[in-house]
Amino acid sequence: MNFAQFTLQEQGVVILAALVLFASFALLAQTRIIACIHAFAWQGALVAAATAMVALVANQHHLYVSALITLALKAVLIPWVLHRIVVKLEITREVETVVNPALVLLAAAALVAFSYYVALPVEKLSTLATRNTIAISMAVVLLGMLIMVTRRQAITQVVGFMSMENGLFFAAVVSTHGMPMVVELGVAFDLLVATVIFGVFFFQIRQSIDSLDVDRLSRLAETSELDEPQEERE
Amino acid sequence: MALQLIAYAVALSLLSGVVGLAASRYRQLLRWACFPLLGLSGLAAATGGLLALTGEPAAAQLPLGLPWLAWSVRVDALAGFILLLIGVVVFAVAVFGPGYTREFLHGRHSLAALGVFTGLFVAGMQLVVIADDAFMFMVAWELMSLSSYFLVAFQHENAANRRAAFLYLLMAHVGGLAILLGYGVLAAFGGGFTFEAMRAAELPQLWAGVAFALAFFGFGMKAGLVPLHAWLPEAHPVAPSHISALMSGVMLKVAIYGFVRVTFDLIGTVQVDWGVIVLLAGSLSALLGVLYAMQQTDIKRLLAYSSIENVGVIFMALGLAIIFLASGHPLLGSLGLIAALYHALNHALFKSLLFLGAGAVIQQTHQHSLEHMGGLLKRLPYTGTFFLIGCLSIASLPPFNGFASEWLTLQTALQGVVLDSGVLRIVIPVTAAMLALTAALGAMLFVRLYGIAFLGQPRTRQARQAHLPSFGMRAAQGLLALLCLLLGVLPALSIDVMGAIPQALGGLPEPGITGQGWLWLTPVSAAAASYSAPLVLLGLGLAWLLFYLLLHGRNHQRVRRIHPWDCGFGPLSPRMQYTATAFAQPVRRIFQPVWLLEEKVERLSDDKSGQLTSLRHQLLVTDRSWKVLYEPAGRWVISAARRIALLQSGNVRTYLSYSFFTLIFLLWLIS
Amino acid sequence: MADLLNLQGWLLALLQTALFVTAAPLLVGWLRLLKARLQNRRAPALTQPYRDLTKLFRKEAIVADTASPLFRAAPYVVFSATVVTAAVIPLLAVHLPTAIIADVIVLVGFLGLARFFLALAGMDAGTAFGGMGSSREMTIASLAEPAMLMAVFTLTMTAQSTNLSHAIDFLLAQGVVLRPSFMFALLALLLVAVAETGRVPVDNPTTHLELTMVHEAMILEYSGRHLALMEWAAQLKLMIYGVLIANIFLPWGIAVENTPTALLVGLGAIAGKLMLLCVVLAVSETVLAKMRLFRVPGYLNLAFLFALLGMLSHVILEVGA
Amino acid sequence: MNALLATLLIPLLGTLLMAAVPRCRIAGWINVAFAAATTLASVVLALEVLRDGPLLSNGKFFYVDAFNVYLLVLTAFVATTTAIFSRPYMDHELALGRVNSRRMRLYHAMYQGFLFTMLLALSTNNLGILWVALEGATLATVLLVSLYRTPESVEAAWKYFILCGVGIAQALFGTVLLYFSAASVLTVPEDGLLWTTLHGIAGQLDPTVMSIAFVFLLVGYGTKVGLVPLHNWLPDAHSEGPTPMSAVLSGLLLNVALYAVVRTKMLVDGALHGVSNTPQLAGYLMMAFGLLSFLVAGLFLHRQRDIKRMFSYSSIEHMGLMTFAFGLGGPLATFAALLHMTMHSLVKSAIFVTVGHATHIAGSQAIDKIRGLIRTQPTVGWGLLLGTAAIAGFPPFGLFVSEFLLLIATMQSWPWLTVALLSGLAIAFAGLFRHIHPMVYGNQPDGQQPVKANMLPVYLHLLLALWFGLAIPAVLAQWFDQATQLIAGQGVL
Repeated sequence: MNFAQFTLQEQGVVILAALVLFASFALLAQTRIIACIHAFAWQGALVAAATAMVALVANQHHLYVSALITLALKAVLIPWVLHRIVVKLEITREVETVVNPALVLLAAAALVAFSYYVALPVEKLSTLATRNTIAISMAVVLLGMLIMVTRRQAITQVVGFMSMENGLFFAAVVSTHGMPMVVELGVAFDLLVATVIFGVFFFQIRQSIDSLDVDRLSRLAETSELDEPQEERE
Repeated sequence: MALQLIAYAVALSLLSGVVGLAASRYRQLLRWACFPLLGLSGLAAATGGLLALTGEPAAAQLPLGLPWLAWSVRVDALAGFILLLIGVVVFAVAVFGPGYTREFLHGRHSLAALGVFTGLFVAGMQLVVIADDAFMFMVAWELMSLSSYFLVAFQHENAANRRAAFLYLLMAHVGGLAILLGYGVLAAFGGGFTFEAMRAAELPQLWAGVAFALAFFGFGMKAGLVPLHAWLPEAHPVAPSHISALMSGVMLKVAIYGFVRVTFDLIGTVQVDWGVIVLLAGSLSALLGVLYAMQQTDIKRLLAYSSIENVGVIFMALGLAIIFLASGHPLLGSLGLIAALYHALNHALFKSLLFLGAGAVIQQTHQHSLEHMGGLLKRLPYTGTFFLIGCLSIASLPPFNGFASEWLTLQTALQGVVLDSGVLRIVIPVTAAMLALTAALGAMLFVRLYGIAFLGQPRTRQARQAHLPSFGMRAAQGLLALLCLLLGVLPALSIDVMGAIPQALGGLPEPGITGQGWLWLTPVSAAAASYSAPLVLLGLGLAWLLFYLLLHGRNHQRVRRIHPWDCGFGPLSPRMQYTATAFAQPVRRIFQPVWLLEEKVERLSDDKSGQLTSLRHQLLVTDRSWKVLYEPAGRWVISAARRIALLQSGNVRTYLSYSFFTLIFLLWLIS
Repeated sequence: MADLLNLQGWLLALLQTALFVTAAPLLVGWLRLLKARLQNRRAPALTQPYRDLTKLFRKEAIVADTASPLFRAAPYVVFSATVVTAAVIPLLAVHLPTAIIADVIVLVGFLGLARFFLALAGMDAGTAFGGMGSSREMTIASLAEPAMLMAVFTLTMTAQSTNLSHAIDFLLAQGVVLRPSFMFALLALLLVAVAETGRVPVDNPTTHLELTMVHEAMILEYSGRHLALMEWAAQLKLMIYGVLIANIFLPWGIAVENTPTALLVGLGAIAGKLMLLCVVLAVSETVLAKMRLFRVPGYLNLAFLFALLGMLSHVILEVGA
Repeated sequence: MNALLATLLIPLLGTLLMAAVPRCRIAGWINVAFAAATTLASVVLALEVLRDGPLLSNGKFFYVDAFNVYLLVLTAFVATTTAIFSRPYMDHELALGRVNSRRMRLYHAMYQGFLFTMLLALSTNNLGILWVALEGATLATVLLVSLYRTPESVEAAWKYFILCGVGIAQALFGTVLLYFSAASVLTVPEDGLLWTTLHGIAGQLDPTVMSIAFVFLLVGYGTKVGLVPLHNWLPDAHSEGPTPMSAVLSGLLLNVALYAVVRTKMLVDGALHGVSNTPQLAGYLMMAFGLLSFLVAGLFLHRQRDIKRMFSYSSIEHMGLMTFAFGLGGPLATFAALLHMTMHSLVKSAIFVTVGHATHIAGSQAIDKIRGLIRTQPTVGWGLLLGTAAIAGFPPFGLFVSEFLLLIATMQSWPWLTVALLSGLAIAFAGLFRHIHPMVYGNQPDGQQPVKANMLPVYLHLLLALWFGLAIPAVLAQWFDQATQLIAGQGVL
């Protein structure tokens, strides 16, 4: 099927998919926390828009609800909470040192290619117009993980995690027109609770190590040299 | 009938264990309930075993085990024989126990642990022997290992004991797993866990070899074959002595039972190469066992090493049996088998006798080292006499039982001429010479043990103050000593009873060892070799009597007692006696590469005059197998653990990257 | 085992044993005589060993107060074990009932029993020398025993019997056959016999020098009849080895039938063989000096090597051919 | 059906009640009561299933068959016995001042909440809900891990949360793919997450999508199972949380995660059967992960200084063994794995209970500090020693039976892997006992006093393990066999 043969709405979904992916890149490239949170909010909004668009295309009414939940949760509530926390913990200006930005972006591009390679056989299967978005969503998930691996701030890690969630949700919506409602609600509930718990943790971590740098959470390791085998001789 | 008695035996030993639970509260219970029950169990096992040895095989099933496989039990002649052995030693130990454990009554030791695990240990050994499927066998086997481990750890306030217990359990576990895998091979080809199915299995040569190798490894580890023996000299000495007697005397035999059962019965068709391997491993164990024993000063450690030697001898005979069977001489194969099993029985008797004697000595002197004993024969005349009989038996001197079985083994070896392979015809006599060397060194070893510990002058105050042990303890030793003598003097009678065993193992022929009546042992034919222990004893007695009467008939029976000759230097002190270390010095020098020796001489001299005031000699004898086998393995594990620990770096991002890369890798893998 | 009820045979066996036991000191006397002659000394009378024994039997026995009852029992055990050993060796006649009650391995076992008690007795008094002697004796014996058994195995594999009478029968029936294996076995057995009977160069029966004693160190505390028994047992042992070597390697002359003539011939034959052997021993003792203790293992290894060569040549050269 | 609802609702109610009531003195008792009631309900449910066969609720939302019914009972039972232990233990902690009453409230509410999510995960028929429940289990326990608010506990909780969160997100992606492939086959795509439906059409599912989905699910749920190299959260979370939590995490959560993996494996096996060139793909992956976990965890045991950490590595080791067994497939191995799951839950939770008492006796979790337990308090010392012997696979305890069967099964199909298993078992065994020995044996240090210990749960569990080791009850054997038929396609009986 040729791209030009898609309906306009379908083309819109594809465009939105590209934008979601771009938002992931943006997240990856941001060095400042606040900017990161903003990029994340944008991504949430894009996912919500894509959901609404799919609802329109497929005429699936329950997807509107999903879109609404997503918008509320991912684009508004969670970024707002994170923002509040950042302000409260006074780390607005904290600059993250990403190991090597250029290298990370290159790796990210490679990941997108890899996702495509992996998802290639999957795409043949779907009859939906939006089938090749599976690769995109897989890429978003993997990029989310990449963010978590490369960022040292607890908050950016959470943002990475939420971005993964975005990818998942996007996959569910565009490839299968959404999961059964009860599952969607369950997932949303879990996400909400997770956000609250994340918030609790930021304060606990801050309290215990006086920073949100996860690299400093390394008391529990096995690498320290033991005072070698405590020989049992009397 | 036999099966019923054996069931009673198992039940009684379990009951003894259960009663033992209460012994932490009512401490006397251990002496007056646990041991009597154990003794009854021993009697029942011995009687049942004897009945099974002479009767028909009997089988039954228990409502335990896997859902699709109830525990099946079966007693045939072989099982009966081992049960007889277990029963006799357990009975002796039960008679010995009450007196021996008196010293624990007021200590902090948990008597409940002693009672419970002794009962379980005995029950485990009995169950191993009657098991007729792999699953039950393994359960009983590991029960035996585990409960004896707890007994080894009984006096756990000593760090060395804990170490020994750890090593023991570890090696028992590894050996147990190897045996299990051996059964796994058999079960895979036999289509079931029952021994019945395994017997029927047709194994390809390779897999038969694998099964044999696993069984040899596993049972050899339990039996203490060099170099898998490291646990034995550590674990046996640290258990209470009556337990050491059970471990050395009986548990090792159970391992040999397992080996015989798997090799001769379940695998069935043996191969010559296996026999050669077993023969060589046995020779190595025998020789190294006695050489290591020679350098020990701890009496129980010495005895433990000597168990390695004797297990080696048993395996030599088994190896010969395998060689003969595999090369088409079933009669000689049976002969080797009988020799091995007879030696197993004899070793069970004299080794437990010696361990009980050592227990009595240690109880009276509170010393473990030979260097701190001396002159005990005068103070413990009964123990001393019985111990001497044990020493004579284990040194394989006629007319005691150790000689009878070793003689049979040598006779088996001498039949190597019938083999077609010239190499084997050379190898077998050479191993026979090794056996002779072992026996001669064994005699030296026990001269050293007995001479240093029981003869001469007491070397310490404790040795001087030793008293008679309790009646039960003496009676137990007396019983075993009597049996040693009986089996030595009337070997034909006992071997006649054992004749049914080869028949039970896949229908091997009965060797005509006793074909000339009860007076004679004629392993092959009357012309080839004969030995009449009763007549020999008669001759010995007559000669003694004759000369005793001749010399004492006159009026000078009396002897004059004076101090021994002191070379004019004043009174001899006990410290001038030859020490155990010195006694073994020539052997140490001759066989130097065998041990890792660390000899230190510390000279202390007077500051002013520079004159030598005292000399300290320290000798550290280490088993070479440690350096070659065990320490590298331990080091490897430690260093691997250190390297692996790098995985757990503590950094959450690293952890995330593991997850990330695992995912990527797997996705790449499948697409 | 029909021979067992043969009264004549038993009488003969008893007689032979008695002869064996009583002749042992004579052999030693002969040896001493030869040695003295070879060393240009005046020789003691041939019967001197008997006189010594009688003297000792008459003397009071003194026992160290540190010794245990084993000390007093040991001489009897040692002596009776040696006597029983002597009883099973064919001296004059092959077909005796005693010969089948014990084969050559049992014989070695009996010598071992005697040695065991000898060594224990050495340690019983609690002196320094006794332990030293026991330690050395047991060391030497433990090295000699495998060599001896290996040599014996070579013979028994040829004769296919470990019973001495059967083996000798077999050899007699074969007539004169030159076997390389027998040559090596003979050499091995000679070396072992020297070591086991405590002769030069392994031990010196006449020495009482502290550092060199082996056998003498063990019986240092004995006196009177106990010492006599010990000495007699040692003499008996020398004779046992002599007879073993003589009758196995040169069995000719021994009585196959128990007739008086045959027995007389047998007596003459064994006396001649033993006298000859003694000459060899005396010459070697005169020529050689005693070795250091730690050269003994090398010496015994040589014996073992001979025995092994005997075995190898038996398997390779004789069976295959 | 009512029993099932009761089984689920009682703990849910418990959660709400405990969360609502502040400062409750008898919260510990209520906790026990709710857990016990749940056990009762689950037993009734089990009897129903025994009588009527697999139970599929209206709307196909719940499905209880032989595979999960015994896990339900086991979960409720272990939760009850752990609750019995937890009451005095947490009172002691309260007395020590390590927790306050607000945190006690959180603890008890989350205990019940955790129980609820576990039971939900086990009983649901919907793979989506399974995911939700498993995520819920993480959420319920993560705050308990940081209950003590020490830097270590916060760190452990954070790692637990992040790693399990990421893992579970991967699992969700797998679930989405599963749904995707089902939706393309089904006429009513809404049913595409129901296990019963999926299992029916497994043969028609697209093999490629299914294998990709399985990779995501395996990595995702495998994180929760504690498979190396995804295991890193596990020792941290186990060692820093309150001990009753470690007991249920080790004894139950890992099981449920493995249960999820096996359920999906059954689907993937169905999809790949006959069409793919590697029909055993799922099995191979599980075997590789299992074996790796088993070996690595065994080595880790040697370097432990914290007793709870040590036993959590032992849990990884055992989960590895089970994963390996499930991966091996075949009736014998599957039976062994099912039995091993049960036995490991019982024994490991018993060990953690004992460890809880031991740490109270010594006042520390450091292995160096725990000494001479048998002398100080024989019941605790022997409990620990026997528990360790049981977990190391000594008969007559039940773990021996499963290890026996597994080794035999491996010998039959992959003989050379037994070498790895054998050395792994030996290494793990040595690692455990080298640390256990000085702790239980020897003389007690000065001033070490016995504590008030409730060893009932321990001995109950060990007795059960003993019973199963000697003879598996017929009912259970029947279930195991049915489950084996379900998973491996062929029973052993």
